[in-house]
Amino acid sequence: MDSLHDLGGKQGFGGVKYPDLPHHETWEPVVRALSACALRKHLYNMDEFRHAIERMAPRHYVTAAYYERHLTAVATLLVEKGVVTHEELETLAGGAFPLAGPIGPGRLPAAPQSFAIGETVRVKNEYVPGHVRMPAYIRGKTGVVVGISPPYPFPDAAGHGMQAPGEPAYDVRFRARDLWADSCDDAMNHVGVFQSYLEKVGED
Amino acid sequence: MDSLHDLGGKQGFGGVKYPDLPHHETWEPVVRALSACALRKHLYNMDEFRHAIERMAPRHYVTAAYYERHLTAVATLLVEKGVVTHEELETLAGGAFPLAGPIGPGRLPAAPQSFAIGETVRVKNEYVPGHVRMPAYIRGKTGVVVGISPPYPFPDAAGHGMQAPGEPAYDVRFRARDLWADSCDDAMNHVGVFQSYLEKVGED
Amino acid sequence: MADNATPPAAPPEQRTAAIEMVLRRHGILPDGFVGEFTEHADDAWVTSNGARMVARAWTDPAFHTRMLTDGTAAAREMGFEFPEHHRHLVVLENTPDIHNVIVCTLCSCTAYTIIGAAPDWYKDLDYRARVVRESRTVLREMGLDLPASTEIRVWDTTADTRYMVLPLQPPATEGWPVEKLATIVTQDSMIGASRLDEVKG
Amino acid sequence: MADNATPPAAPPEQRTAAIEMVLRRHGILPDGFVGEFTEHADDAWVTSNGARMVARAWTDPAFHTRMLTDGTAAAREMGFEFPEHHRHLVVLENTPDIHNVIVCTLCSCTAYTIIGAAPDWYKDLDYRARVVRESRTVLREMGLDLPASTEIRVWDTTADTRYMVLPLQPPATEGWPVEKLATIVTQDSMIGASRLDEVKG
Repeated sequence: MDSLHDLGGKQGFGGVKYPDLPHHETWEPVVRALSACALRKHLYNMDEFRHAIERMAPRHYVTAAYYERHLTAVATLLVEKGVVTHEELETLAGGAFPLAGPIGPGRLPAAPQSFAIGETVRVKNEYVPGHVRMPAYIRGKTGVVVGISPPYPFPDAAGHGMQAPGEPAYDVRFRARDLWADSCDDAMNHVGVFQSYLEKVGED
Repeated sequence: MDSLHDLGGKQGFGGVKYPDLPHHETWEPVVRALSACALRKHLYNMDEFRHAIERMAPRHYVTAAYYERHLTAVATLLVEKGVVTHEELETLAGGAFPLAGPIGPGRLPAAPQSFAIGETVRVKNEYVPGHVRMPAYIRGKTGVVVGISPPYPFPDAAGHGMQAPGEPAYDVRFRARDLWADSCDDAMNHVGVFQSYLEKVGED
Repeated sequence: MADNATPPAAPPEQRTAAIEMVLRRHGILPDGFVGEFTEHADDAWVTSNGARMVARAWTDPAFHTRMLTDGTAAAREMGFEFPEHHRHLVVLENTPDIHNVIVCTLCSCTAYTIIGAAPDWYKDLDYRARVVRESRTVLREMGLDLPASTEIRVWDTTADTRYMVLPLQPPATEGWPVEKLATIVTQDSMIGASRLDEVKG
Repeated sequence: MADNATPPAAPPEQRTAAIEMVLRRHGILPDGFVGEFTEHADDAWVTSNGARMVARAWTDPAFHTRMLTDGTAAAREMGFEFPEHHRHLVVLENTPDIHNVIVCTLCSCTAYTIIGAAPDWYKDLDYRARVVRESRTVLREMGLDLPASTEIRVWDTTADTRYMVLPLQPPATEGWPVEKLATIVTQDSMIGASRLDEVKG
């Protein structure tokens, strides 16, 4: 989905706060552990977890700290999976417990195809309303395959709790200037792109 | 600039709060009047004002109410124009007065060209770091001219205080499906597109 | 993890007062300007301006033609004004099969001297983000459930052209005098969030 | 104008406690899990894992080759582990003319069992938004001023492949024993925010 989590190339952001300042919030490691526990017990998978974060209200997403986003995602998934109701959560929390927005339909992978190292490929000009791991900055762009991963579950299905067949992701190399014309620093940008997001160049 | 103000087609937003709830903030009409006064006195023009809003820190932009954005823009421009320093403003305000981020270079219009009603046109695949009135959702897309405005100052120049020759803006009609494939409602989307943002179809 | 760690700003009232003081000190802000401007805006830039244009277009075929040909001239003819940067008013006519709706995705531009100050919902991020991509859905959520056969035309106010919708006259009001017709034309109908279908004779 | 009018959430401590209670009540959360998980994460998923791999690659040509061919196997060979969803570790070798830098624009993925928990700056929206488009500028702001002749390679962690940078060995450390070399390898250098140029003999 084209929500505000898809930040790559967005302008107007400021300096990176580097190096880190000391930072201790006792609830944060607890959220990390609870989220890992629910994941290990297969209450949800990583793509469902990521999609729950993406579905947060834009204002909440942009202003929330990292573990606030995790906390919201865990709560949203526990409610959606029927483990607890939103009302029960708010009673237990003693106040409002904002959740992410509702989930829509996912989708199945495209027909299998394969790409070779060195092959020029194009990212499909697709607009996926659900979970997708294609950042908008590569949509419709052309690059070259420089790496191939072992199969992963297709995120657009897995993020919606659908049976998700594995498929390779390709490390695709783009020239920054092909992504943002002359409004960027010169660089080679690599993105991990699932097979279903790619098409052969020359096809249309 | 590709900042978060460019919202058209972004997903994850919620229901429109309609109709309006009663809403009275006494400072808001004052901001409206002060901003109109400074505009009439030509301390800045509308494009400089809009660009100052666009340059707000993303978190501030997304969470600020409408007149908070105006207030920030007026303050930013008064500081940038040398009318007052940020420190003086904060002293007068009795606290922090967040301003928008720094301004970069603007740009001059493209070589004059003209388009006719009914002509198919393409929006250039441009990435403009400064002020621009081309929403990202039409970048590189093809549509048909259905209206022609009288000349306006070219915003990419005017927004940076540069001499801005007037040029027509064209009402260009796009099919929603050409903008967002099958992830949208069917509609005819019209956008006011400055002449410099357009190119003849067939050229490249 | 300081994603939201910005120093809290002074209350907007105090920041507004600071700006006012600066403009006054520098002789930019004349005495009484805020009150006069606000009074003028509240009195002169009102929804009834556009409503009177609409009602006249419904009852005066020659004006109807002039309004669709040159909205700016039609508005001036009725004594309405524009700020310096509103250079062109385009009137978008609804038909039984065409529905126009206006937005400004990049900020919140509108023909405020003609239809009145924009409502809050028009300025909300939600409306700006969604109505261009989900026009039919958003209108339905707002109470306007258009038949699938109606073509939706969305107009994004990205240049300094301003738009207003000329709604269809509700059949039940056929033959009404122009002054009475003007009273039924809402701001929402001139933005395109309503079609005045609810107006009964 | 209620763009920011959401009801204030309960404090995160209370919301966290609510989740913990729910998981416990449903028998999902074993007794002691939070403490044990945190202790294991803090003890086992540490920067020195990656640092030891780097130091060994600098001193053991066969391991260097294995690490670049199959980072996952090289990590496992040294006893390091991966969570279930980290299926592939790719090691990106810096050279005098090539600099690699890692980001996750869509969330904040990283090979945390190998290089340690991601630093806050890596998770900040500013880094995620900017480093893909303004890599040289952002690295310079962070203190790494690369010559124009250096090719920057940005890697966006959008699939479940994880990346780590193999930094260049600082010339001043030539001949050091592997244990001492491991102490100079920082987390930042394995993300690509540093090149260890500051390390002197």
